[in-house]
Amino acid sequence: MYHKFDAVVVGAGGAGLMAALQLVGKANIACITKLYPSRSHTGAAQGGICAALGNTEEDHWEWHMFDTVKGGDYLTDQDAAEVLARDAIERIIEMEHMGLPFNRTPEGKIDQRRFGGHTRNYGEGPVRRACYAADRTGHMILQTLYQQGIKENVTFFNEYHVMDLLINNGRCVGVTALEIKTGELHTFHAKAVIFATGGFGRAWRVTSNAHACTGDGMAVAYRAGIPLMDMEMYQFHPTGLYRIGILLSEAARGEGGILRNVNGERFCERYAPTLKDLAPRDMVSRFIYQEIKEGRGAGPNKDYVYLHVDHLGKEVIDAKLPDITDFARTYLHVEPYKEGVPIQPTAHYAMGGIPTNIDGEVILDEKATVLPGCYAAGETACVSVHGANRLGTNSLVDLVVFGKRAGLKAAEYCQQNDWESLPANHEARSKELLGFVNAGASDGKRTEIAGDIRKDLQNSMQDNVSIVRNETGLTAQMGKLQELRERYGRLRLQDTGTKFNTERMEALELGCLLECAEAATKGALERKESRGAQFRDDFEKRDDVNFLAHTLAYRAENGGVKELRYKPVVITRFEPKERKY
Amino acid sequence: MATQVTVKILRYDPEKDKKAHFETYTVEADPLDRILDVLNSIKWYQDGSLTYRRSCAHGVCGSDAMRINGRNRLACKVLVRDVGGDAGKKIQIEPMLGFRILRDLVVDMDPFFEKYKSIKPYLINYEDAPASSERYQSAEDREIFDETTKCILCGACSGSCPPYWAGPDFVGPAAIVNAHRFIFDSRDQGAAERLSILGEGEGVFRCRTVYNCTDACPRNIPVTKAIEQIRRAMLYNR
Amino acid sequence: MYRGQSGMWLWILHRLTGVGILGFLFLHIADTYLVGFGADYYNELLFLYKNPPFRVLEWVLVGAVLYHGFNGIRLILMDFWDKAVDHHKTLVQITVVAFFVVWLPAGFFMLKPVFFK
Amino acid sequence: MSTETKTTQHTHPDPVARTTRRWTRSGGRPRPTGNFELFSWYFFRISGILLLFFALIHLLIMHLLNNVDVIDYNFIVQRWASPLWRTFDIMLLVLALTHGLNGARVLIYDYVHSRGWRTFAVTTLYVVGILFIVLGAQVILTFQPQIQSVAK
Ligand SMILES: Cc1cc2nc3c(=O)[nH]c(=O)nc-3n(C[C@H](O)[C@H](O)[C@H](O)COP(=O)(O)OP(=O)(O)OC[C@H]3O[C@@H](n4cnc5c(N)ncnc54)[C@H](O)[C@@H]3O)c2cc1C
Ligand code: HEM
Ligand code: SF4
Ligand code: F3S
Ligand code: FES
Repeated sequence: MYHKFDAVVVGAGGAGLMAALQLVGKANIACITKLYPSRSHTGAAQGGICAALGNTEEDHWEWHMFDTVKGGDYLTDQDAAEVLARDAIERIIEMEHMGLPFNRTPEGKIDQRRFGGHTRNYGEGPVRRACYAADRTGHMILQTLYQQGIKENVTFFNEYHVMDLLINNGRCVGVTALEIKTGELHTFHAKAVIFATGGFGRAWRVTSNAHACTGDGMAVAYRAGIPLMDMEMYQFHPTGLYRIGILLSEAARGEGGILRNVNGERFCERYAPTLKDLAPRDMVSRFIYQEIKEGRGAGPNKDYVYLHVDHLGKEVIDAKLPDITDFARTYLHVEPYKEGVPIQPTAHYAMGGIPTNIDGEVILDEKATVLPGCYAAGETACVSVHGANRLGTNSLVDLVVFGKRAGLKAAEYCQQNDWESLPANHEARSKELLGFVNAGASDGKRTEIAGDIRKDLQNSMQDNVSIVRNETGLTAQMGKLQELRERYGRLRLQDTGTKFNTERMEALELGCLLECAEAATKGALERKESRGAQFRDDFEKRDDVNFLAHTLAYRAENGGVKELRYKPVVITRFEPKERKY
Repeated sequence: MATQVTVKILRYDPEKDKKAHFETYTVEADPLDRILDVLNSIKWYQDGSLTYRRSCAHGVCGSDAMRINGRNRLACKVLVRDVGGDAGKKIQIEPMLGFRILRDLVVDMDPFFEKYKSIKPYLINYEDAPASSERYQSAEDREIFDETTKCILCGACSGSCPPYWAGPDFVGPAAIVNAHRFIFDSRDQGAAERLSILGEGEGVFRCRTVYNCTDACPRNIPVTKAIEQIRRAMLYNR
Repeated sequence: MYRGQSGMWLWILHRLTGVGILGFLFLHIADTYLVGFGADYYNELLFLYKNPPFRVLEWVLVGAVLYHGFNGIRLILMDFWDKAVDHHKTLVQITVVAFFVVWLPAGFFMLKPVFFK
Repeated sequence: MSTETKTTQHTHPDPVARTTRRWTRSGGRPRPTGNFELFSWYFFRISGILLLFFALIHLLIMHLLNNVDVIDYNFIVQRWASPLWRTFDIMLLVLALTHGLNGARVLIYDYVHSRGWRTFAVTTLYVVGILFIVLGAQVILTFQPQIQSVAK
């Protein structure tokens, strides 16, 4: 079926909804999402969204900008970080006006709390910068934005899976999508397309990400010839529930929670004397890794440490951390009032993604050439404000700040530009892909099971491309991914139905995961330094001479990474320094 | 510590079946596995055609509300050992009542969301917001509607409510919970509009205080209490 | 089938007893109407009510009214007392206990003349 | 301990009272909705409480203290000799019927969905209801004991 809209937003998480709202009244818009909007993973975000409001103590956006740059280990583009820190304040106020129920201070202002890596006066000590709504900040943002979408009558295409990005004459002209309920293929002809499809945490075994976080937007863009930037920069959050990876927010530590090893020692003190447990995530994850490696982990396999909140008292726990403690009870049958919760680092956030400039326009190369009509925002995009490591609460800010900017820019583009026609055979690539997957049902030689491929992918990524990496592991992983890609070519399919065929959706998603994993691994292999989330035990030092640059990965026509290029980092205010906390 | 777990699932494929029927599977599972993990392992390794919704896998997105052993639950919030699956008890899984079945455990959520929209689930305030600051709200005023902001629109409450099964028109507890979230927000001025919508025949007065909704809510929202508060607000404000 | 908890079963009973009592009420109005036609008609009809099975049914009717009434009070409490909703389980227990405490002794007194005469 | 613990939140004892006061203050008071459903719901509660009183006393007297062994035409005659009992019974009749009919109406709304059938059912209900109220009231109000029975 054919649809024509001025602008199409792909994804209805925080970024997608914020972008869509900017287009209301200016363009005829559709928001396409493979889940109902309220199911997007933004709803899982717990801890907070930061802005230098200074409601509870002195704070300035410059401090926020500095923390963002330093937290990102100076790979952060500083023009973008400045936009983020400045705009954050307005965006928070704007969302409050939309009805977001933030927690309040005794004077009735938005309450703020501490979060990892956010400091006073350029690194002197922790500052209260994270605005929050109990420990369901992301949930409230998602709800509030969705509610505004309803109010403004945004057209939603719920449970439509976007498969392909259409480009004609150097302009982006739309997308194709599969309607899950009917199995029908739809073409959305548009002047502007905004990608906001979230992350790809499902490439790892232990992850805080939803099953739906499979990097679809990244893969679709990548296949259409757009490079992926800094994919090796993948964040592991220190506190995932042991074994299953469900996140226990940093808010737990922001409120005073403490990490202890098997001997009951508060080990973060040793590594980061100033910020202790509130050091940035990449570091705390490495501290944990180190403790476990040196035999101070707990449990039969000595492979986890404890997060303690018991000393905070019932009231604080109930008022500020109810969800988090509920997770511990439900999934591990542990009582946080009384005991430490077993935790282990968990795959959490993609700093990298579809490269954009500070207006959310997708760029194609190291010279920042714009692809007209194509935008990206949120976790799927890489502006890059997070550099090599994102600070807690900075993602939600990223969503609303750059979601808004992308939306506004797209609105402007729609008003100023005419229609470009669809390319000939615009459904060909999608049909080919669908044909390939569907053939798995009839072709007797197709015997590979998606579950096995996914499991192998996740295990090998966990082993080779996680907190500590090296040449051997990464090279092995490249080989593994090659093998998995071949096996994917022999994928079996059992479900021959057309209606609500979720086995087919999962097969498509697995394909996307493979693309993302490969770009990430290749980037990590070639980045011969340690910076933020990329820690190489064979190159333990940061190398600003050779690698103060963003990786751009291009895809080869028939799969695999064709080439890597490097794009210089934008530095305005803060010269790179060693990162100590 | 994996054990054998037996699950009985109500299957329905609109392209093949005239009627829904049960199918039984035996899977290897850990007592600490979620029911969702069990479904996944059936789908991934035994029967790829098994259909259900899921996303977050930890009870915050509301995708996988279904009837587990006769009660509406999120599959990702029930562990095998919570329902005795590791002790040899058979686990029975069915789609929610009160919704049209699209396929297997997947039900049509569109009417549910339409009802949600009908109560104007967004802040209504006719005055201009302050130019560069938030609207103030005391911590006590914020606390009043705290519980109902937790709703993830999973539908477990509505799908457990006898008047909701009975009538296709009743807005259902989920919509009411979300109305409560705004009606009792001190920043909102749309209470009148929402109360008059909810005061009609298909609104709060269809609720017969059955309490299934409160038992079913995976977010522990006191749903019935919210409904009662709205009814009283209506009564005292005529 | 939905395996609802206590509230659902109490509601089903409330509905059944409500309708049951209404049905009986219609009957009762009709028979009382006979009073207007004179003593013979009425007393003849009463003979029917004097059957032992009818006496047991009478006890069931009393039970229905008692249950419906007590449960009604519980519902009214839930409606008008905010805290009552938090104590749903306790209220259910009290209702059920109160009902039996009244109904069983009532049965004893009502049926004693029938069976121990 | 950190200062955060001080921001303990006080839950107001009655959120409804608290918020309705706010509406009154801000003038954003809900419009009267003239709704029948609210009235019906409220009527259930009021009539229910009254019925508890009337029905239980009725049951106590007619089925427990006395019983069908004792009750006959004469019993009724004696009882309705007092206007007080006539009033009592008329109250019971009207309350129980209106309450019960209201309940039956709810049932119809739950289980009869087609517009036509619903109208039909509700109309029938009202007609039968009024008929029975009239019948019942007529007996209670116009009852005149017949001499020969008293003499018997
Ligand atoms: C457990 C957890 C806690 C977090 N806590 C915090 C926090 O406290 N503070 C913070 O700042 N950040 C936090 N984050 C990070 C942050 O929540 C995410 O990065 C952010 O929500 C991503 O938002 P998004 O809008 O980019 O994508 P998402 O919210 O993931 O939305 C993606 C959307 O794209 C749609 N989509 C995807 N693929 C397709 C397709 N093929 N076709 C159509 N639609 C598609 C989906 O349906 C969905 O609507 C947390 C993350 C996790 C996992
Ligand atoms: C003894 C005192 C009584 C009390 C306290 C009482 C109370 C109530 C209440 C509070 C309701 C409303 C239930 C709801 O809204 O969910 C109700 C419903 C009802 N009552 Fe009564 N009632 C009493 C007697 C009667 C009598 C005598 C009859 C019969 C004539 C009756 C018939 C009904 C019916 C049919 C319903 C509707 C049930 C439903 O919708 O599920 N009640 N009662
Ligand atoms: S109130 Fe509870 S059960 Fe109902 S939709 Fe919301 S979260 Fe689900
Ligand atoms: S189950 Fe239904 S009847 Fe009312 S109390 Fe809950 S909405
Ligand atoms: S999968 Fe999100 S609630 Fe269960």
